[in-house]
Amino acid sequence: MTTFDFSTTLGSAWFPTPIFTASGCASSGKELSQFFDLKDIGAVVTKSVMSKPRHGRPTPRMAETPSGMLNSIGLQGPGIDSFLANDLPWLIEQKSRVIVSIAGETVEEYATLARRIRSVSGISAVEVNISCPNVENRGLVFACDPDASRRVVDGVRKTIGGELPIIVKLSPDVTNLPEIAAGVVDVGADALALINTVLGMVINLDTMRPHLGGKTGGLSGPAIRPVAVRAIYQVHAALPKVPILGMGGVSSGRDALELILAGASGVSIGTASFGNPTALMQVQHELKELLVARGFTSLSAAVGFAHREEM
Amino acid sequence: MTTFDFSTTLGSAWFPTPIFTASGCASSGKELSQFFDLKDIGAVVTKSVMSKPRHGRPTPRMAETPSGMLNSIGLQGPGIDSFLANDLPWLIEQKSRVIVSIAGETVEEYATLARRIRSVSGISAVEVNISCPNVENRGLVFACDPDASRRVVDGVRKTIGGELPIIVKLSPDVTNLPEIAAGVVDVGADALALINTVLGMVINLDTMRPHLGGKTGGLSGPAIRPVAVRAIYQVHAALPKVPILGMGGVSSGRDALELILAGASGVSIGTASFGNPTALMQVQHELKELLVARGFTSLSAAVGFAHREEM
Amino acid sequence: MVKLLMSTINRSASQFIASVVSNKRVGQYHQLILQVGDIVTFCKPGNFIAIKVGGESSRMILRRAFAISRTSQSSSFGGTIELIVAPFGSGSSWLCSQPEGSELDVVTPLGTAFGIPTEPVKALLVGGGYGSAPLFGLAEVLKLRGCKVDMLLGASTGGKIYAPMEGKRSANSLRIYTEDGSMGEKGRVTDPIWALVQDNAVDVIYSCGPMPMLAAISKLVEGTDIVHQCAVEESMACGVGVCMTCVLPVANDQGQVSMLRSCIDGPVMDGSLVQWDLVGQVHEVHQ
Amino acid sequence: MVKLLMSTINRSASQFIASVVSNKRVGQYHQLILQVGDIVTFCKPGNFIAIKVGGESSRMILRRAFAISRTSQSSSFGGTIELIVAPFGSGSSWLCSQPEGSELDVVTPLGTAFGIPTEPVKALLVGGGYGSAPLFGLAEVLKLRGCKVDMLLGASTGGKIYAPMEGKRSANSLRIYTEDGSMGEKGRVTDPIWALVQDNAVDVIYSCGPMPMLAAISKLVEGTDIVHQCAVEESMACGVGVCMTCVLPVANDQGQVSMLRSCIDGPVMDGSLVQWDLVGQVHEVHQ
Ligand SMILES: Cc1cc2nc3c(=O)[nH]c(=O)nc-3n(C[C@H](O)[C@H](O)[C@H](O)COP(=O)(O)OP(=O)(O)OC[C@H]3O[C@@H](n4cnc5c(N)ncnc54)[C@H](O)[C@@H]3O)c2cc1C
Ligand SMILES: Cc1cc2nc3c(=O)[nH]c(=O)nc-3n(C[C@H](O)[C@H](O)[C@H](O)COP(=O)(O)OP(=O)(O)OC[C@H]3O[C@@H](n4cnc5c(N)ncnc54)[C@H](O)[C@@H]3O)c2cc1C
Ligand SMILES: Cc1cc2nc3c(=O)[nH]c(=O)nc-3n(C[C@H](O)[C@H](O)[C@H](O)COP(=O)(O)O)c2cc1C
Ligand SMILES: Cc1cc2nc3c(=O)[nH]c(=O)nc-3n(C[C@H](O)[C@H](O)[C@H](O)COP(=O)(O)O)c2cc1C
Ligand code: FES
Ligand code: FES
Repeated sequence: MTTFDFSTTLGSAWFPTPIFTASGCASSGKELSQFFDLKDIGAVVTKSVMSKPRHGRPTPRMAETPSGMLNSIGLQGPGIDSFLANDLPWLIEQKSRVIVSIAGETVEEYATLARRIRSVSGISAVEVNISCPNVENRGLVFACDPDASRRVVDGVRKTIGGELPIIVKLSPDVTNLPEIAAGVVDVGADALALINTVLGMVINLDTMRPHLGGKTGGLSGPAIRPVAVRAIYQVHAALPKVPILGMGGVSSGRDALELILAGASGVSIGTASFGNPTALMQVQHELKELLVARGFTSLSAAVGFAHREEM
Repeated sequence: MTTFDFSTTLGSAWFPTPIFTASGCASSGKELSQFFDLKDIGAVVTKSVMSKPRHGRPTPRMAETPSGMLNSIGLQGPGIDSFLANDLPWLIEQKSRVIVSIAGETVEEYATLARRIRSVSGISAVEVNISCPNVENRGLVFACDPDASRRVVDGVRKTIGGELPIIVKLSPDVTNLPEIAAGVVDVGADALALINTVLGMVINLDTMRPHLGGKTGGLSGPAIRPVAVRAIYQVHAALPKVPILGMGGVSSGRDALELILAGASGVSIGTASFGNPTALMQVQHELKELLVARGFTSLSAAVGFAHREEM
Repeated sequence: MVKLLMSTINRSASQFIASVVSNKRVGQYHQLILQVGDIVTFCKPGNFIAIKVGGESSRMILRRAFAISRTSQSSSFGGTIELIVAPFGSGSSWLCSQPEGSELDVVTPLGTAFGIPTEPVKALLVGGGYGSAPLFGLAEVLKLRGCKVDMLLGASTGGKIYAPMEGKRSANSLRIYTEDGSMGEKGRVTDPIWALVQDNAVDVIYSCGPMPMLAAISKLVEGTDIVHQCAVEESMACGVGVCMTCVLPVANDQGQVSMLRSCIDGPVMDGSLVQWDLVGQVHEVHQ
Repeated sequence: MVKLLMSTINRSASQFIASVVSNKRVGQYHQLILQVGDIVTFCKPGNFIAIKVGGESSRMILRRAFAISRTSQSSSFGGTIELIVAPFGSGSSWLCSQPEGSELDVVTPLGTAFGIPTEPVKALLVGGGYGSAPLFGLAEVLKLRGCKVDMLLGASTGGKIYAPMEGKRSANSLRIYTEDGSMGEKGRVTDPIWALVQDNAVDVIYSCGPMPMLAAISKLVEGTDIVHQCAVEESMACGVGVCMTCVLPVANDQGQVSMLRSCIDGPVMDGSLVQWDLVGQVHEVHQ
């Protein structure tokens, strides 16, 4: 009997399994720990933290859509101080591996956040969520602007030094995703997270206005999985050496396998946890079975397998 | 009892109802006429026709996805000569209103097609499908390139003269949709069609390669409805005077109403006809009931109603 | 009395398969009895259950939340809980169409429970529509503690009043209000509250129903000593505290407002702390 | 003989609700009988039915196609058709789980039918897996026309051979092949064909099954006078000719290849005209 190597790496960070939570879909981790042991998954990706506490967007903050949902949370959170004082130590105590997601409204805020976490131990990597409005440029989302994306990542890289792997999370709402990806890799991203939610809207037929308090929201769930697979495939084809943390509509092992074959080295589970609090355990278990059944001896052998040459 | 005015206009073209077929989802019209009378709907939008006959993409050409599907037909069709000789006369004989969709691989091909149809009678409008690869620019899709989009529409406008309304169909796969929209309106588009399919991919878990013959495909169906509503809302907000033919995941009257409140003056039904050949009749009937129930006396009063000021 | 700010998921919550023991139409609602085994001992009045809807290949990806109406231990089915479901949209309609014997994927008990007074007090229970569901289980508990239990139920029309025979026995009095006058008195369930407050007839109000009803009650008791425990109903994506969609602006003792999750810091909340005026408001201010 | 290039939807097609009269497991398949009323008179061997799957709030938006296996007129149910369904993915599994009395949204009859010879000929019917389903209905019709009907059925294993008792009576001979040898002879259903062709034992071959089987038969009869009518199975989004997903490269009499829709120009096609080597090939050439 051969043993199967399920481990994965994102830059210099090693994880025993490729299944992660998705930022903003596991709160600080405590709530899911009621259903399974956090150290049994690859890592907890924390919800994006900003430098100050934030109330977020007005309610309603969600709308269910066919095989998906829209959310407009608006990065509600306690801010970096409280995060470092309360949430992070708790996760470390659980022996969970932690990827800290950071978000900012200015290039400077990202760098400030990087400075706050660079010397904290127990962090495996930092995920830079650049799908935020840039207050210095008419609220244009950083991730939609190749130049602003580079500047954010450059700032984080320079502040954080060479130690902590930087995973940059990109938005699919762009004309040329490989171009943005190449730009941030150029200035020091070690890995890419693909994809953030797709911009959408639902009109409430009673009020006859946009349903969400924030008007538009981010579409997630199985509905967007084909978009995620395409994005991962495109970026892996353009940058085959850059590891990808894939996500978007994964709710079973077969879904995770699709993303891995397309080029993802790890898979985050977001919305699926809302409908099924044990989704991470289930996906992890099913994925392993599917890989073994296909004769793979390691996860890494399957990464990007859909790109192999015709024989 | 008041009468309800269900009619709509796109540029100078008038239609008795706002429900249309979607290009490529009703073939030449004949097949659906088995299930209902084509003159009872707003108009038939024909599948995009090119100057020469085309085989299209290799099979498999479709994959079902959660609440959606991917297609990669590759504009299979008989070419403009056969279209004008066979398909169009048949539709006119049925007393159907007809919107002819054209597609090309070069700016010149679009103009050539426009020249072929400009003097043909029985056409209500032309829909310019610019979601095609531009062979003169590394296969970059026209609709993803503001400059190429403008040049295509400019060429069509100049060739066709001022008579026939031009509806330009845009792709949602861009960073800045209102910018592209404004560009084509600037050079003579009378209306906009939103949205074409969203680029996606499915990996076949047996072959462990992209499932579609054409690798990537276009995502359509209910899964993309929130993206369509957002696109229509954004463009209507930016260009409130430009009529929009909305589409994307509409399969019931309530879905159509969402698009109309967001800013669509007409609604095309694509993928829904595959699952339900009488979808157009059903949507048309339900939409009317919903509008009447909400106290509207005309369709046009509901167009963009979700944008009204707070009272 | 009621411990707010639990800020962590109900410790007793678990995910399991529950089978439908019975499904009966009651007025415009469906009464569903689910077999939940020993979990029943953890289900307290005010807690809710989150149910996966639509079957195997459903396009509905989120669970639906329902208040636990009553619990019981029966000889034939072991622990069971009762739900009162209004067939509204596609999820609840699917649930109401599930025949006896169907299996449901559920997570329960979730959320906070109504705080039970340690002394016998005068309790007023106010329910709107299916909001009356959890009040009957609560009434039983209060009755056992020696409380005086008065109940007010309201709805737009008689078919939407849920007031089972057995349940009525747990209350000292029950008054029904309908907006169309088709059952009980014509009017709103909040109409008689002011007089009761004036008469010192109430120590604690327990309420469950539409948000405007809860807000109205909070307003009525403002400035009095009356404790108002209300079960709120915000739209929830996860029900277990991970998504932040279900938040409400709630003040703490120092008057500082935060956006609390109604799935884990609620659904039962202290009505005097909920900032009703700020619900759904844009307040992009930092704390 | 078989009229190809119909290029328009089956004139008899209509959309209606059919109820499930019975649903029985037969080996690894389910035999479903649907009540279709007078439509039954238009259903010919080779035609198919397109069924909406997954219920009200299904995430499956496309219909599933199934060959009509047999038709009958019963006194109690009126016109009924039989389908043989393999529970494969989520759509077919859902269908196989529908109990008696369920209502299905169907469109039928669709597609071309097997061409029936005007004279009594020697017919060989070849079925792979559930591909045998339409062959029994076809055998009855051929028998009535005085044809000699030989049947070859094959599958990977015995549980995937569908060969009902009554059906066997319509054939003069029946041979079964399984790859694992668990039923009939061990081998492929195409193995004996060459010998039959050499012996002049066949005028027409009717085939239904996996595409490689159909291609292999076409190759075997190449250059002979044998007519090969095969029912192809391409993945179909609409089933009524509007989407262009189900195309196959088919030559016309002049040898010009076009991409024909297997839902309206098929599923029954002339095997000698299908360009098997080009199926699934990139051939971005213009006509
Ligand atoms: C704590 C709590 C307790 C509840 N208790 C009951 C109960 O005892 N009986 C009962 O019939 N219903 C109850 N509900 C409402 C129930 O969860 C469903 O939202 C409702 O049945 C409508 O769902 P649907 O799928 O039929 O409607 P849809 O319109 O298809 O729902 C679409 C989405 O909107 C949400 N939504 C729609 N209406 C409401 C609403 N009124 N409140 C919150 N979310 C909504 C749904 O949860 C779903 O995510 C409760 C909700 C909450 C949060
Ligand atoms: C003309 C025709 C006749 C058919 N007759 C039968 C029959 O008699 N009995 C039977 O069991 N099945 C038959 N099929 C196959 C059937 O339509 C379904 O495709 C099959 O049951 C798998 O669907 P699913 O939902 O279970 O699988 P899924 O994997 O969930 O299907 C996903 C999608 O892929 C398509 N697909 C998957 N497998 C096939 C396949 N083998 N052929 C075509 N499309 C496929 C489905 O239609 C669907 O759109 C026929 C197909 C066609 C085109
Ligand atoms: C409620 C909700 C909150 C989210 N919050 C964040 C966030 O704070 N930071 C971030 O980078 N992504 C956030 N996301 C995006 C997810 O991490 C993920 O990229 C996306 O939802 C697609 O994956 P899924 O389909 O598995 O949910 C959020 C998504 C949801 C649904
Ligand atoms: C099979 C298929 C073929 C299509 N062909 C065309 C086409 O030829 N030209 C075009 O402009 N759009 C084409 N489209 C896009 C549709 O017209 C429509 O914009 C899109 O599918 C979204 O609408 P829906 O969700 O209602 O299908 C096609 C879509 C599908 C599914
Ligand atoms: S519903 Fe998800 S946090 Fe409350
Ligand atoms: S399945 Fe749509 S054209 Fe054949």
